[in-house]
Amino acid sequence: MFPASFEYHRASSVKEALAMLQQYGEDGKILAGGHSLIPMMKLRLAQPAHLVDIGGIRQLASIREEGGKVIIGGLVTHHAVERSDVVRAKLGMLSECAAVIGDTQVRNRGTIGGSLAHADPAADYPAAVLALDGEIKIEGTGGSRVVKADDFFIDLMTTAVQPGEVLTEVAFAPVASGAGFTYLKHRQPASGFAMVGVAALLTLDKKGNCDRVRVGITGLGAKPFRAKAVEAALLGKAPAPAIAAAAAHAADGIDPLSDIHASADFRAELARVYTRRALETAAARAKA
Amino acid sequence: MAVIPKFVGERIKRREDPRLITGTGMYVDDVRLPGMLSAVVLRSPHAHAKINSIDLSKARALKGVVCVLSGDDLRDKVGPVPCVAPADHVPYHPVLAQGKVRFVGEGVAVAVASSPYIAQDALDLIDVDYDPLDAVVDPEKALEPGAPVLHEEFGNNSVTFASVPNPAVDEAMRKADKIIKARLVNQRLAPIPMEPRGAVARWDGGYKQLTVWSSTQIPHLLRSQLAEMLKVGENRIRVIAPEVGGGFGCKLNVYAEEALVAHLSMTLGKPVKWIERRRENFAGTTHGRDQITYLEVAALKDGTVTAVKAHFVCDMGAYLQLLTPAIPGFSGLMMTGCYKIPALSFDQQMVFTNKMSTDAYRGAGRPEACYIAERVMDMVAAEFGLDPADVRRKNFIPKEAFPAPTAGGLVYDSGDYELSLNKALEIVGYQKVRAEQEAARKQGRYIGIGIASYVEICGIGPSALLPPKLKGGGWESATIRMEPDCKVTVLTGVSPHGQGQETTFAQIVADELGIDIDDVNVVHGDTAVVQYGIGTFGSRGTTVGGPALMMSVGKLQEKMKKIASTMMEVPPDQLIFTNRTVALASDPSKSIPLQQVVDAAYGYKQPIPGVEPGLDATSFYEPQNCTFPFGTHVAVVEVDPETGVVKFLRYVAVDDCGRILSPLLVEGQVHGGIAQGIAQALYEEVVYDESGQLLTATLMDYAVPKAHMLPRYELSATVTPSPVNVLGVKGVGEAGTIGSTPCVVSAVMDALKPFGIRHIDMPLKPEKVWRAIRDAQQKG
Amino acid sequence: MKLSGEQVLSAPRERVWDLFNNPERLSKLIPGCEKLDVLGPDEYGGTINVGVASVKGIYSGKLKLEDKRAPEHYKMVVDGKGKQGFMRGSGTLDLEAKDRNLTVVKYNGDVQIGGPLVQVGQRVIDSAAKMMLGQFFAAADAELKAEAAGTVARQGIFINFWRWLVRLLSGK
Amino acid sequence: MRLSLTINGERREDDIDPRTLLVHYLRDIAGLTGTHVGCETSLCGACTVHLNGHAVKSCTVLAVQAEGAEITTIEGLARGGQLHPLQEGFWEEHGLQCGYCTPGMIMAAADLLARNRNPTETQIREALEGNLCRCTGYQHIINAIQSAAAKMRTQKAA
Repeated sequence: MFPASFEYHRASSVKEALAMLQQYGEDGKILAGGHSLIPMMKLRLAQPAHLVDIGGIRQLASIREEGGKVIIGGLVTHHAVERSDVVRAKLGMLSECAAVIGDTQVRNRGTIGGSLAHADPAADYPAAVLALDGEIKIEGTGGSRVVKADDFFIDLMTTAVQPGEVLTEVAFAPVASGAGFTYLKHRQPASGFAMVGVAALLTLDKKGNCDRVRVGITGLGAKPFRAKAVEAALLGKAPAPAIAAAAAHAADGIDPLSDIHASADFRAELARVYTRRALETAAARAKA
Repeated sequence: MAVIPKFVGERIKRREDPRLITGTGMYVDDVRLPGMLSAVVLRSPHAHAKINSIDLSKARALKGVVCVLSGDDLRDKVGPVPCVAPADHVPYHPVLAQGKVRFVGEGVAVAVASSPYIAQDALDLIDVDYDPLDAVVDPEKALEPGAPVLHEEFGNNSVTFASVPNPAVDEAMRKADKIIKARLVNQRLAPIPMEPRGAVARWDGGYKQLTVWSSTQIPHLLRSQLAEMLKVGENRIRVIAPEVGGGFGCKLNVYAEEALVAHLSMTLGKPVKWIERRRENFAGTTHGRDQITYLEVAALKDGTVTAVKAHFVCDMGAYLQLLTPAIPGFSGLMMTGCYKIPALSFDQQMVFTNKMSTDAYRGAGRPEACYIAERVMDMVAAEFGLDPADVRRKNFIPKEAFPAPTAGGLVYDSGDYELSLNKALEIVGYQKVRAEQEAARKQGRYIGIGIASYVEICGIGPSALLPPKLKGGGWESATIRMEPDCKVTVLTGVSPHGQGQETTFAQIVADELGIDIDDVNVVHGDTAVVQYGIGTFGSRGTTVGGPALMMSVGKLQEKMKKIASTMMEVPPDQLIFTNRTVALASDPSKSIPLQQVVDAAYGYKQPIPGVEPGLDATSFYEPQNCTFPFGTHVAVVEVDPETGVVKFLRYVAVDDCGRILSPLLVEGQVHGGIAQGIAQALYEEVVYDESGQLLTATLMDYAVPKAHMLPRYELSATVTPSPVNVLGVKGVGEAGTIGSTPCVVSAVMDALKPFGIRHIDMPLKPEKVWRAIRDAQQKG
Repeated sequence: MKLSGEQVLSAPRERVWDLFNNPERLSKLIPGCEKLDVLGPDEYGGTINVGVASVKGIYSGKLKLEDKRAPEHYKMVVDGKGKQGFMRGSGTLDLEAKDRNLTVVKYNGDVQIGGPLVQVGQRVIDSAAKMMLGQFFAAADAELKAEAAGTVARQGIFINFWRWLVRLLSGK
Repeated sequence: MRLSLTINGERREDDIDPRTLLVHYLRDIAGLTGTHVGCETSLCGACTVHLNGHAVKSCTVLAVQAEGAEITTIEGLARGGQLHPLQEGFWEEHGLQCGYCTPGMIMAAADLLARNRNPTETQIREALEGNLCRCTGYQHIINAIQSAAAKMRTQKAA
């Protein structure tokens, strides 16, 4: 409940933040909304010597449209994503997902950049960002690079963001009109984190067959992933008969997490059931 | 002049609320004293280990640190944490571990500093060299030969073995149509009041006066125990229970930290505060339940239960807290529930394990008993293909039988169990819901209807029921004081922490004295102000504290009538109190203002023969029996067979807590109780791993239910006054918890009936339900 | 916590055995290992700085090798502690020659983790352990390959190793 | 380090240790003890305050992060001696027992009513995901919020 001492630095720009991170090296940590880091600091499981607060960098806190894409700054809160008209209109699943992260207070404070960079295996956003083919912009002293969501999550709480780098924004192509989507989660009863969360998005061709399927799953394994076997099994087929068989592949090749709330078996089963249900909802919402 | 209304029985807004809704109530962490220091306790990460050495030097050297102590520094300075309940083996329980730790979270050292941040920094600098030992967490394994022994001096892990034999049970078993056997588990729960524990101590050396603010349910009992632990006279200790943020039994105790801060303040000469953090609360505040019951039930084909025999294994944890070994007794005694089961026998094996101690938790022994009784009724119904409601009716103690002696040796005061069952079934529309259930099953939906009829034991109680070593019995005290300005002060020995007696008692006094509720101030929780009292637990606040207050009110009325009688020249027994006057009962227009009577008592200008000056009265009320509230809860749930998730469709509760003084407050008590009972049925469980690590150490892993996890409760009541006390009240603090747990389990099992599933141990988490269905399908 | 599995390393069994018995080389492969001192025959004392994401801590402890049968088997007994918790346990390591240049390492262990770390991190501790094991074997494989190629193992391995792993896993 | 902010309409400046959590700053330095601490893991919501108009858990915000911010605590909710409709609702509907979760519960409810004037029971239950109450079983809290919402709608309309 009482964090250990640290030195606090307020960065007013990404450039300044990067310079600070370079200066403090391994001892420096970025503080955005703080909803991943501060809890660990309170328990003294994290004891960074230097905190670089990027919370005041205004340009990271906006949602804009540019080059046909919706770009969400790393400091945009879950609440702002949930309520954004642009996101609702063009990335409905993301706002649906943002609305069920944590609780009201967490959504008012937690940020998309913080959530993705922390990559908690049970976080909600990663499933949606994977299903929406998000592109994550990372800046370092050597310049910036863009990493596709598929390549972003590397292992347990390990992402493509390197020490000394800052996740600055996430860009998405708008969801095709007529696409059906949903984010469905089974809440861990105590923490509210996803025991399993499934983001499903599909579009139908003129014949009513699936011509694009994206399924992102969180909570099941050490890292969020795209259920490519499910996608492949559904592609080109009419949803109604194919979904059940496709969803059976939801946990293929994954070593599921296991804890006091759900064994690996049960998590895998939940993933299959929720994938089927999410795809059924998505299919029902999709327009041919 | 406006007529003052009656208050008892009305939906009164609580008098404690204005301060609580504006953030101005004072909880223990809100106590601020000049020069106050913060204490933080270092706790064992091991479930069982020998302490080789503790190096405090670096911690002591840190700037801002005032004092760092370990258990060895306190030998012979602070007495052991007390257990007053009888047991064969009562281990020495030091306030900080000495030589060995026996559970994760046991206090090992304490650091005192100018702020809790610095005290925590100091803890990080303490180096403890442990030699880990094998731990035992399963109480049944703890009894096996070769199990690690917690307290070597006893040679094994048995705390005590108690047996209540009855030859009639064997006879009934021989004659039974069927003997149903079962193993039932009441899992370990954590009480989790939203305010963790905490204590502040201030030693005034000049006055030789120790003041301890503690988040406790029992300020006077705590004072008595602190006096013994610290070797300070009780007349030198003042315990204040300020605003207490929930207790649920876990603050009906005396903890190491309360004595520790007192000792620190006495040695340092400054006020010292310790506030429990939630992880400490999970690891180091008493847990509840944790009983395994092996049952044998003798039943006849028509559903009659003729005998129950039980063997209990009760997990006490590593040490014995204040009442630890006394709790399971209630489970045995109340095991026959609302039923006229003629023969009962049981034995209880209580066991040490490398876990936190168990002790009272909302219901304390009775939820376990009710769970057993209600599972028995459902199992009998399932066994003979009978309707579970009919099986209950068949076995109920009939209303003519009260006062009803039970197989457990108690005498139930009053009741009408069938009335409450019928009312609950009527509200839920039992036949209609059964039809819906049938229709739903045809569509592959699994709806279940659960019934639980409970009776519990409240208003504890006659002093003989409480352990002999407890200083203080089962009585309660009250003082009433009519102040010179005609305002009334009530000092009650109970120590409410959410129950609302500041309101209920004001209602009673206002009505009895014919004054406004705003003229009454109810004071509690300060041993320097209030006469010795017992405290709030066992649904006794109004049930025992109320009659005590009525006794004092009566004494005060008698005195005031005597005074008024001389002033009005009418016999005292013809006077009543109404509308701030003392009036003639036969003609209330003939009256004198109450203030005149009060003036006469205080001014005493004209001495009244046989009447002393002043206006106050103190009483100590010893109840002749406990009270036995009862009721029936009915839940309708739907189980998702693919995920095992249980969803509520309806929740109906018909409770009978005797006469209802404050309907709104009674509803609140029932709601909260139901929520905690549902939590046991579906969500909560304290989990230790095999090595004794606590895996539910935060609210991230221990599922205290949130608003969306609970149903809307449909409440109703029957009123069967208790003949035990003058108010006719029975108590309601625990009733909801006791009825709801078996009710929900019953509903889920009813939903799973098509799968042939008869029982799953609590909590009925989705995975367990899913697994049971899967296993049943694979078998079938 | 039970940990078992197998990994294939690209070197003959004897070389793997040598590597697994060389504290200096081993210290560079263990994620976050800051030092590994020889305390006696087959007994080492060391310090590691490990963790996941922001949760990092320094743990010190002892490591003992028992039941050694070169070049195929040993039992490892570990006992370490840090401010965030402790770890005790043992495990066996069996090396099987798959072919001339490939060795299968089978490991089987039972580890007890306690303290604050497990109180808040129980849901991810298994995964964290598996991840670190993965890191260890990936580093061991790299070391063995480097040895075969005659190059010197990298220094400052922990940071470099992360980068390498990132590239490996992101397929670049 | 220097911190300046506005609490319940009053500007303050204090020198604080950067590691001070906002809740400890409010309670121990600003002396506003109505905001409570109930857990260590940002879960129970007893410490809920408004930061620039939005409900946040003050145990998971460093005081330094609130530089320049407007904070409202339970002590600042009643205006001119007049209880806020939510405070009245909790009182009238018996929405509290021990009172420990109440300030946070009220502040969270205020956030809800600011964005949804007429929430359904289900919406209220979901909106309270971040606030635990152990005493009431929530039903009277829900009644209290609904009653306050109705009162606030009439007040606005008037």
